[in-house]
Amino acid sequence: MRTAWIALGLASVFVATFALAQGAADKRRSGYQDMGEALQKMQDDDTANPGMLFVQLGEQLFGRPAGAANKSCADCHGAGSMKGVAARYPAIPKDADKPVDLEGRINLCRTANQRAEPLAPESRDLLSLEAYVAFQSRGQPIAPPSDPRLAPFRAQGAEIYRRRQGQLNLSCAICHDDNAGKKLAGVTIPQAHPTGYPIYRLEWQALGSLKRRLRNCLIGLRAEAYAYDAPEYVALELYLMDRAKGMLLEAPGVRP
Amino acid sequence: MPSPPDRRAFLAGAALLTVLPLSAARATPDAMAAAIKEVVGEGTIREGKVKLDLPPLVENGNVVPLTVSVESPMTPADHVKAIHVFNEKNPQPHVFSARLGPRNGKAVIATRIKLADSQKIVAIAETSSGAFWSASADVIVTLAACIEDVT
Amino acid sequence: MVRAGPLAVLLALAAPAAWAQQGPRDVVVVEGDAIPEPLATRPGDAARGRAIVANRSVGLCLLCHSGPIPEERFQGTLAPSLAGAGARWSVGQLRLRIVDGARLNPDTIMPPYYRTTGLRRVARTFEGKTILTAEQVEDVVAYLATLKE
Amino acid sequence: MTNVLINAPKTARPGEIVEIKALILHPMETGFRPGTNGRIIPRNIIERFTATWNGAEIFRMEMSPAIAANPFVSFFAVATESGTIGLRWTGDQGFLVEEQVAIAVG
Repeated sequence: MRTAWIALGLASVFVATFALAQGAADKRRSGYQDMGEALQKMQDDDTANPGMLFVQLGEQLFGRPAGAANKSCADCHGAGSMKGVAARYPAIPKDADKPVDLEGRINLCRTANQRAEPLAPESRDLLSLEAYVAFQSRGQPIAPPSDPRLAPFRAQGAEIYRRRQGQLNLSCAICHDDNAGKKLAGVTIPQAHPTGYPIYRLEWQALGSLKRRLRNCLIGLRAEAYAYDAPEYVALELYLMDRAKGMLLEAPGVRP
Repeated sequence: MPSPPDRRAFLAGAALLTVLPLSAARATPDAMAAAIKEVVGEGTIREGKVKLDLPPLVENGNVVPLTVSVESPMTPADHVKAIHVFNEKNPQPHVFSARLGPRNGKAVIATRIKLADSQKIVAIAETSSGAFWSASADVIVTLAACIEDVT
Repeated sequence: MVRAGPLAVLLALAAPAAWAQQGPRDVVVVEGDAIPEPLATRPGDAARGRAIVANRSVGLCLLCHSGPIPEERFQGTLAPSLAGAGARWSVGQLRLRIVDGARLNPDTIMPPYYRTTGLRRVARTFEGKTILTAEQVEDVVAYLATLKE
Repeated sequence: MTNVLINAPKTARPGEIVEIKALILHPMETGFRPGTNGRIIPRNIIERFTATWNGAEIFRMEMSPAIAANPFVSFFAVATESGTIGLRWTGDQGFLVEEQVAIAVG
């Protein structure tokens, strides 16, 4: 069984690389490409992108001592050392046996190394730290780890993605695979590649995580959203990042 | 020390502008005309000299980029004193008033506004000689499909 | 596919109290690809049906479909236009397609508007409730039946 | 914690027209929206943004609730002499934020 998972993992790596090598044949699109020019400009201009307010806050938090250890993130992680980190999460941290996403990783650092309380989901501090870390991977290709232990979690994510849910009996795949590019009311359905997280979503008028976005979709389906700490989100994030492998990170993204 | 989630900021995102209660005051073309009259008084408004840039179709009315540019030498003798922007369907017709002068060099300002619905936006420039120039633009606001609001 | 010929199907519906008083149908008879009998005793009203179809949080129809409702901008392109629905389908056929399109095509993306079984993780607010009430289904059917072209 | 992002050139030639852009963290709660409890969330907006160059006012903007959350403003200024550009936001609930950036003109 284990061998089978590894074989499957290798196969998907090959397919993804092949798709990238094809260049123009890669039909994947970032949600950025589906936005109007005004919003693209808002994201591109760091002096106008509201997400940059949070990157700046995150940078300040990164250097501020916290917890019983009275250590800051910067005490262990030097300037620029977070480059590439956001491109490979979720991942299984050292000495752990299950994957965490970037927010989970930040909170692990807080509890284990700073000996501080974890930051609340979607709190400004957590999102700002995440934005600051993700910003350092901007322009880098999404590079999920090849860790074979991730395969069953990814498979679980893929299963949730294709599972019909809620009163409307729809799945993620029905909209974002089968009908991407069509109009749901006036809105172009994106392919759901997590290239810009955390994103400044105009509907929220705030920065938010991929989890918050996934919850939006579940609520739209009239399905019961998972709790913020549910492993289902990490599984979905693993699957989505693998699906977007090789696409470039844009954090902090702006989306309608 | 963890900081609590910013509940207000979170809630701010949880409902849309489009769910404004019907009982709330709502600007109308008439209310907009009245608000403009308050600024312009008996002055005459002419079309021209002002350029109002807004995307014709916006994906979300919560954050709509807007730029107003006015042709003016911006000298002490001849400059734009103020730029006013109005809308006809938000709860209030007034959006903002910017005060300028020769120290600005050019009469160009940009900001981001909220639009509760598809509507007309009007920008009026007031010059140092007391003249009023205007431009207007129609903006279509796409209705959000998947919203977070749970009822 | 549903085979031709009368076929009685029990749609187990947890009927909210509001309809219990109006005598809801918890037995819906499917014949061929249609539900010939109305779900509600009150006859459908096309004007009310049009309002339901146009309402993006009640009928939800225009999120995916377009239709001859010109005052509603930004209609969907995921599903066929509703124009001509009344010419393509009989009243009974329309009714089954709204009640539970999956009976005709298990892969349909059309949500089941009058079914509460076989769904996963339904949000607590909507648990045991159908998307539309029996009366609303009849109103929508009455409206769609008027769309002859 | 700085909740303001200011973009202005650090140097300019005398007489050059420079662009100044500013973003500030603020909910711009309109006072027209009901909260989850159905009651109207009280208005909480920035009412006024003022810019000074070495203390002299060069730009001012009076804002209504229709300004988007986390307000963004861009305007221009003639670089007259070296010194500081001061930006000030005031609003409901005693909101007051002041920031300064230095500019060398020569």
